[in-house]
Amino acid sequence: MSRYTGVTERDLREMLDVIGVESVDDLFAEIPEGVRLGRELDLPAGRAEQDVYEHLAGLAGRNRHCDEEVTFLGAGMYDHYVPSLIDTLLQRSEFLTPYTPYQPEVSQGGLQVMFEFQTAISELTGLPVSNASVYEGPSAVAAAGYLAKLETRRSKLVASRGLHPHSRGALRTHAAGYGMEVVETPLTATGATDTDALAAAVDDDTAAVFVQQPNFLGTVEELGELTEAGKSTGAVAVCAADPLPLGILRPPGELGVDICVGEGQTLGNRLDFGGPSFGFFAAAQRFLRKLPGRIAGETRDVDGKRGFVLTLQTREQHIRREKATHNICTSQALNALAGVVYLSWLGKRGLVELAELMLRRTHYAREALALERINPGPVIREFAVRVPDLDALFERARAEHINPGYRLGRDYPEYEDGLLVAITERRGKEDIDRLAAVAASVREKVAA
Amino acid sequence: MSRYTGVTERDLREMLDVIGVESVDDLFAEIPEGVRLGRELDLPAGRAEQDVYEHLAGLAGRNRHCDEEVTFLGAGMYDHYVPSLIDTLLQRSEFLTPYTPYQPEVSQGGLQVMFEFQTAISELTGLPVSNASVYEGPSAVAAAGYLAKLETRRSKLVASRGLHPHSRGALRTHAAGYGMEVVETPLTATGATDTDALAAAVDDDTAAVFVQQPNFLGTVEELGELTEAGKSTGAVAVCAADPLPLGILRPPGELGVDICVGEGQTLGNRLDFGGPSFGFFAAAQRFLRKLPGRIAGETRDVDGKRGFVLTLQTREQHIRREKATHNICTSQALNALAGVVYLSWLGKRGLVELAELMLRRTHYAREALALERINPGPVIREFAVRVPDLDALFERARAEHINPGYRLGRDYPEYEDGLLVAITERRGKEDIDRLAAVAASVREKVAA
Amino acid sequence: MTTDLDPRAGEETLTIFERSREGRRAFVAPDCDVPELPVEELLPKEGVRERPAELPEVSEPELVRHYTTLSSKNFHLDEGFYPLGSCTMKHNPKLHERVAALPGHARLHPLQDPEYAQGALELMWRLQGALAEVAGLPHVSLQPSAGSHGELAGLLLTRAYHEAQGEPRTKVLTPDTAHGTNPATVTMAGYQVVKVGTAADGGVDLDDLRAKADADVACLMLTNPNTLGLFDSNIEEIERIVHEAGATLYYDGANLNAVMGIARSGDMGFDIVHFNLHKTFTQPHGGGGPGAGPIAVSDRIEPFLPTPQVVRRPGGNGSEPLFDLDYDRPRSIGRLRGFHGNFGVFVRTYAYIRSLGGDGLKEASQVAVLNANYLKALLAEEGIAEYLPIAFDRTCMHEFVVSGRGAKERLGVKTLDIAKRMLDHGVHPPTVYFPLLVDEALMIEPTETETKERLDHFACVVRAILEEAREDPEIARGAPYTTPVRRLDEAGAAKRPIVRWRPEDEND
Amino acid sequence: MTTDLDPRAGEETLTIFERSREGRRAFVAPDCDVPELPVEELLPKEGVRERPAELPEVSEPELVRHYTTLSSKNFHLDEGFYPLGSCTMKHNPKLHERVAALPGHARLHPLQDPEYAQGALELMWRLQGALAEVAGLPHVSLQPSAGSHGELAGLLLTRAYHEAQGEPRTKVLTPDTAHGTNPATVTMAGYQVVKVGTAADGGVDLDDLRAKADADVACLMLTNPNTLGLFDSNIEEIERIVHEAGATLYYDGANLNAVMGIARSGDMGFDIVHFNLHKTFTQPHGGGGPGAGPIAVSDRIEPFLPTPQVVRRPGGNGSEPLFDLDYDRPRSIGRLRGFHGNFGVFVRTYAYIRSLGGDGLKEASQVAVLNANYLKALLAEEGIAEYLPIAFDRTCMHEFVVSGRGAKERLGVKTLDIAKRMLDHGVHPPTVYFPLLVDEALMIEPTETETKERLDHFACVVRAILEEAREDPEIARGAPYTTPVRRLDEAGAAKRPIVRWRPEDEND
Ligand SMILES: Cc1ncc(COP(=O)(O)O)c(C=O)c1O
Ligand SMILES: Cc1ncc(COP(=O)(O)O)c(C=O)c1O
Repeated sequence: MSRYTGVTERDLREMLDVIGVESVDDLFAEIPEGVRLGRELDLPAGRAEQDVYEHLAGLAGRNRHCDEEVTFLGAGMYDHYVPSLIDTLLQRSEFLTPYTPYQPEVSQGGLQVMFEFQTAISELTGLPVSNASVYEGPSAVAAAGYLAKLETRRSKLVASRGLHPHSRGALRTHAAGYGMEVVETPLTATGATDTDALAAAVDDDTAAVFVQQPNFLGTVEELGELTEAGKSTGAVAVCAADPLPLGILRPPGELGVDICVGEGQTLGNRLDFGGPSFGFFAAAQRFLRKLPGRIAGETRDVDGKRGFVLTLQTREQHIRREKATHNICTSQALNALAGVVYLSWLGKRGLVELAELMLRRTHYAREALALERINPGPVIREFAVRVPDLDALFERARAEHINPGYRLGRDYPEYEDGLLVAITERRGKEDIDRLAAVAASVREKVAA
Repeated sequence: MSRYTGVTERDLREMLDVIGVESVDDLFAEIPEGVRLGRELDLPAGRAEQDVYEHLAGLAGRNRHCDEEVTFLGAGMYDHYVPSLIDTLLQRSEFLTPYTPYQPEVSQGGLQVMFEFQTAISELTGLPVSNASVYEGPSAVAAAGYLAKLETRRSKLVASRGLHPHSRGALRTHAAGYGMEVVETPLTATGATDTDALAAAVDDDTAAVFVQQPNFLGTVEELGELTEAGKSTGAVAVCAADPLPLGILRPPGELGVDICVGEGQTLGNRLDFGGPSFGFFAAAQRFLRKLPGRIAGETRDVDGKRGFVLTLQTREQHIRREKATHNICTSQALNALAGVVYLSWLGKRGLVELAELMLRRTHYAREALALERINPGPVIREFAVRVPDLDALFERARAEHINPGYRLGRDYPEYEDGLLVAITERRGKEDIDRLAAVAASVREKVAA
Repeated sequence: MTTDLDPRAGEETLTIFERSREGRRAFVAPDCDVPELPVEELLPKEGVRERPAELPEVSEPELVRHYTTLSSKNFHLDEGFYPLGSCTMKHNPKLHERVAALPGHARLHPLQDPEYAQGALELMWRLQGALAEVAGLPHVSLQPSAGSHGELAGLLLTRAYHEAQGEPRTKVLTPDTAHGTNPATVTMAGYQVVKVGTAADGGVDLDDLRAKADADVACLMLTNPNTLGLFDSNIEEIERIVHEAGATLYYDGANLNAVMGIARSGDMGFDIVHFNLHKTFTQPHGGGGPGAGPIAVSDRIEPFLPTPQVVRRPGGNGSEPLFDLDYDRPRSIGRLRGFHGNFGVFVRTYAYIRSLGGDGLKEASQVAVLNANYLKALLAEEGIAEYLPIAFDRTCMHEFVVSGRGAKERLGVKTLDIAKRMLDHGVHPPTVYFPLLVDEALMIEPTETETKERLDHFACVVRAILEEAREDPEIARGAPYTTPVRRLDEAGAAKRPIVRWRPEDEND
Repeated sequence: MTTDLDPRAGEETLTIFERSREGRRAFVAPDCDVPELPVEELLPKEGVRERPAELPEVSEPELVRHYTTLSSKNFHLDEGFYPLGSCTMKHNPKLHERVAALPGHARLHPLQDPEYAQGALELMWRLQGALAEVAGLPHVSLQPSAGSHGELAGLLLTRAYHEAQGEPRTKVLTPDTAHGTNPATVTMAGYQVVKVGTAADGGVDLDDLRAKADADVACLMLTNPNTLGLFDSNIEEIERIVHEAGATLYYDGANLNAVMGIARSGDMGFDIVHFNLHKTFTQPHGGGGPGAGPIAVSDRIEPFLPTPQVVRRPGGNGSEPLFDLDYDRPRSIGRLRGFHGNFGVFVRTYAYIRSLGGDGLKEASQVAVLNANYLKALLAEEGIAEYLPIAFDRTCMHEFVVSGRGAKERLGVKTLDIAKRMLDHGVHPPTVYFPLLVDEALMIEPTETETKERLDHFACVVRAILEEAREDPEIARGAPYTTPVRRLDEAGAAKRPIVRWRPEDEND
């Protein structure tokens, strides 16, 4: 099955001759007997490309994807339209196959993309500096916690239950590593972060405070008040933000937030059953030399020509090793490219138009469903409602190839009968009305 | 809806100013009132990319394609596996978007591809010269007729009924233009071209004789004998060949054929409901300066560097105008690229392996179907059988998502109950056995 | 192993055949799951190859690298300005590639039963309607494979029409500025070419037309705007003259990008028009195809249209109408090609029309004409106009022609040299030496998808080349310098044509 | 408007923000089909933006040209030799992109109910099995996002394991040749790094290891073959020492490409291994990701694996087994990230494993090692070896390290200069200045998908550079000359960092 190697019999003879060994096996002489596998790997035999394609297509065919149902499922990843030019660009070998740009003279394409990505994220978040990407949303939250630890030397992290459950989970897992405790603060009766409870949890040993905008239920948080409360003892204010609503929401940077991270899937990336996408990481100027991961900087070459390089590498693991600001090496460059191309495709006015369309449809959907509201206040992109008979709703919706949303009970015992409904530019009035009709039929069934 | 144009209000003012007119309408002043449309075009309004995608995906979803049924339908286009690297290469802007290579210094990629394509087609057909492509198979047959007219100044064309019905149709239509008569000669009782009838039809006014290998029924013709018979009075011997079987069949060039043309869809191209694909056109050395369309030639640049150019352009319409050897300008360059990449992907041994696999499976299928044979002799790729109750066969096959093949009665009244069954490397034993089972059930039904 | 500066120098240009090494492979055959009978048992002895075709033996990595590296030697539309006159090098929207690749399109067999191909047939039927509306001619055939093939169809229809009237006629009129495919088509359709002169204002010479439009003329082939980029405002008079002579009027639709939604060939009295979907409707040019040349015709020509035609049959019991292929066309000229046309091209064209809508198509033409007139004005400025004078000083449509006569006479620099020097500035030259009417012609068509900055930059490039030529004409004469190869010996290639690689070549 | 020879010189490098022109657009919003209530009615006043984000305003053609032109400035794997040590730049098969793009994969929501995602869950489950077999460790978690993330997971598992034994332990041993991510991970996991020395033969200094492997050591992180490209034949002794100290043994799988099907980390006694799917298993590197770093662990570590885990539950009434996500893992270290890992990467890896099968994976390692030893032998020839002596003169595995000490001392040309000069010869330099142990290191990993001709050509390039440097060292010191930009001021970029474009920058 050597379609990917090119050693002919003649090559083999000549190469062994030059090396000065009899056979390829001789090259493995230094591997002690005891650790040699000494048998074939127990794996299915290699197959022709067409057979592998059939097998993979068969597996793919057993998944119900977003073009086969009308989905209101969100909870962190969303069914947005990805413009065709993104795949056209990402499939170019010039973007798809290079390594991290260690030789800048032959990587100006990748480095300028990083620089433009950093600019776009800074504009969205209202914070002056951004790195070139981290893995995804939840681990970006964990990375912010680590930065706060290095910055404040304190040991407590305060996180609102408004944060995505996966963000809170990743934060706890990483914090166990870097020796910090995570304290969660509750939501109010109307599904917003409880400012007072947050203020109460913050003390002199609090390194960072975490809120999410909009929060997991879709509530538009009072970010200004929350940040003020959180920073009362000098903690780092971290906001996990959904990038598209930032088209019309006040940028976290303008509300006292120190670090704004978030999930980048909605910016021109695939759902891909949860990854790969990218995380973004923007911060106040003073954190520039503490940022995790790659950063591209503008400079000039010997002829005075404009160019870009990886900069401030002394923060990174390949230079500072055990004193690095983070252990990340390979990150999400190709997915970040999709992000900046998508933001340029939307453009200055397009982002506003898309965010406003989502805002209005979210509002329309909540009205149309006419179910009891868990977060009656302002919402964007998502909202939570109580459903008298969730199983019935799912069953009837499924019958009409509708996926009604996320069962909140999986992560929030307090919302056992809660349904999280997500809205994108792909969910038109017609789709929403069909969901509303199903909801109505369930309501009547329960009422009858 | 100006996502594809970029004239801002400021640009418009500045440009009108430089031109010296008040408005864009002024630029159309010379169009007489009587021919101005003066109303909106009656077309559906422009839509956002995502809406156009939905509409096109909706239309595509109403077609049953080759991944949704096991198809034995052939008759000129076949369900072969296209390796992934072909789309990867064809979607590169560097191949997809340039025009015909009029400026060779910046078109060496396209010109070298044409040169390599010409080499591969010459190797397949056993003829020394080939052009860079024509539209598709049937119009390539018509182009061969035109070349024979220019070459011999005679007025009759003799074509076996073994030729694809579309080739005979296109030949008749074009011949009506260039003033030639087409005489068809019959098949024998065993579905092969009747050599004697062919010899009889050929006379001193015959410009060209046309046969197909394998013929429309899949019969492997006695090409040597037919060519000899056809050339008895100096006519040009034209063979329309299926390229993949040429992997193991004797090349037409070695059997006295002067011109070998054919359909290129099976060489790495899509089915695409009939097009675009490409036609190939190879010929004996003496016809080099009479070939239709583009030809790439090897040469050197001023520094002695190897390069390629469009050559012998004096044959072509943009130079010789009314004395051109053919009126073709835009041809099938991108599809021909897929053809040469596919042939290089198969490679010297792969083409033989693929052709042998098709030969053996064709034989196996004919045996398994156990139906009365219209062409009992040697067959490759396709074979014709009589089916007692064709409608029943189609009905039962359809129920199992099998498309049993082509109803010969559509083009051959003499085979009213005939079924043409096509075999490719995608039709494995399992598929063939399922078709055989359906055929058996129909046989029993008729027998009962 | 040379050690000079050019990284590519070390690696002589190799064809894929010269990269072949016995034993390498990219293809792995699927297992043979049927009895492996010897070939001799299944084929007649003398019908079998003695030696395999000498195709290359390469691994997938080397195959991909070979063609990827080759592609990077091509100038292309997603890189820079490509103002090839009469080719309409407008942006190829990327949505079109995605919808064309949908399996429902790309994997659909042409002979699939119509009831399982309703999506494809409806798309073709709707495209026919849209093209009819744009052309102003009611009946459309999508079958012709490109513009030239559409021209041939047009003249075969003209022949069938005249023969049905009992007058076979022998001549076809074409303006001397016509594209080479027009006269080539006339000959191929068995007619005799008669050239019609061009008047001082660049339009058809009406007197010459009246003189030549006799009873033996079957058809006048015209494109309006013409290949000088000028709209022939005498079109109504031309139509009258031709129709009075009993001839048909054929419209070469290559220049349609100037007048979409503004003027329609049907309203100009044309009987037959071909479209170039790879020009006006964004099918990518692919290095020389594929394209498509559908035709729209008037009522009197309809009966002769090629077979099959896509039709909509009224649904039986009120069900959805059935789209179908109609083969029952007794007076049709018959088939032009295999199956029913370049469907993949129709998908892209239809996506373009549904993306822009009527007002979007009209806006495209308006901006194409605006951009052409703006660039013409920039090139009319001092420092350029003296060397590249405009051929006809009138408002142009989507393209305009300048003459390199000034540069040749004053600077000793031919249009060819100017074009080659442009290659060093990262722009593709305009069409050169066409139409033949204009000495040292440069035909410039910017299209609507270029920005003002690109047009300004092109004018700067032209100005810089002329300035440089004033100081040292040798530079342009030796250009290009920065391209993968420099000027090539085209004469030698024609004298001793090498049109394929040969194994024995390897050692010469 | 400069008129010098470089076609690109005329066009200063512009960011997409500087190409923006007010009013241009590529995005057309779908119609608003719900009541257009004013934003103020739906959002709190102070929560709304005052001014829109300054994103660029460009049309689709300009957007595509901007990024296509940028891409052509990148050296890439489908262009030439890319021997970056420890990065395994092997060919990325194109089949993998096709299957990854299937809607059943690319368009599948991560929270889709398991019964509607059986294809994806089965693929993950089968991949877990295959990786377990390759690693020789039974339990696999696919969740880590890259190698470093896998390392962190490994040390968090180690922490959980030791805490469960009641001994928290504080130190982690890493060889001084370890990749920078190892020590960085140790710190991030709250441990203290203790470096272990390297013996003369390039393997772990056993005495130093014995001295440092005390009861406070939680884990030894090792990669075998190591970053010098040498297989540490004392691995069984190392395993004994570490396990006797009660520590876990962590295997950095970045160098797995040398030993697939030949030697397995599980059989070497490792407890935890991470894979770099973007190295060994062909996930394209994408300019710095995405990748994936799944881990395989021994029985004693399994309980602590991240949540959720992909499991196969026995089907109910004999029906198909249900593949599912298991969240009920009481002793798990919890989540490392969102959802369940980089599924798109798993699709490509799984396609690779099913394409090659066991014997194909083994052949890949054998050829990778053959190619490395062959290239090492070529560089050991006279005219090269004096300047670039091999660091450890032993049979190497998939990579080897040479030292630029000879060139520095004899020619006054540093490894950096040699690397930059390689750029002018159309090859990508090896990894430079790593591992730190070797002075002026050049770490060369050819991989199995390169041909003998490419290795010969690379040796010629090295020889030519050294020959040239003997005559004129200045040439290498000033290299590169033919790249889009020449050497860049990295110091300046760090001193006055400019990490984003600013509107006002336009006029400075
Ligand atoms: C004016 C004109 N007419 C006809 C044609 C022929 O069209 P095609 O190349 O599609 O055959 C062209 C093509 O360049 C043209 O420019
Ligand atoms: C030896 C070694 N270990 C670990 C890593 C880190 O892997 P990743 O880049 O996937 O985080 C690398 C990456 O280059 C490496 O070479």
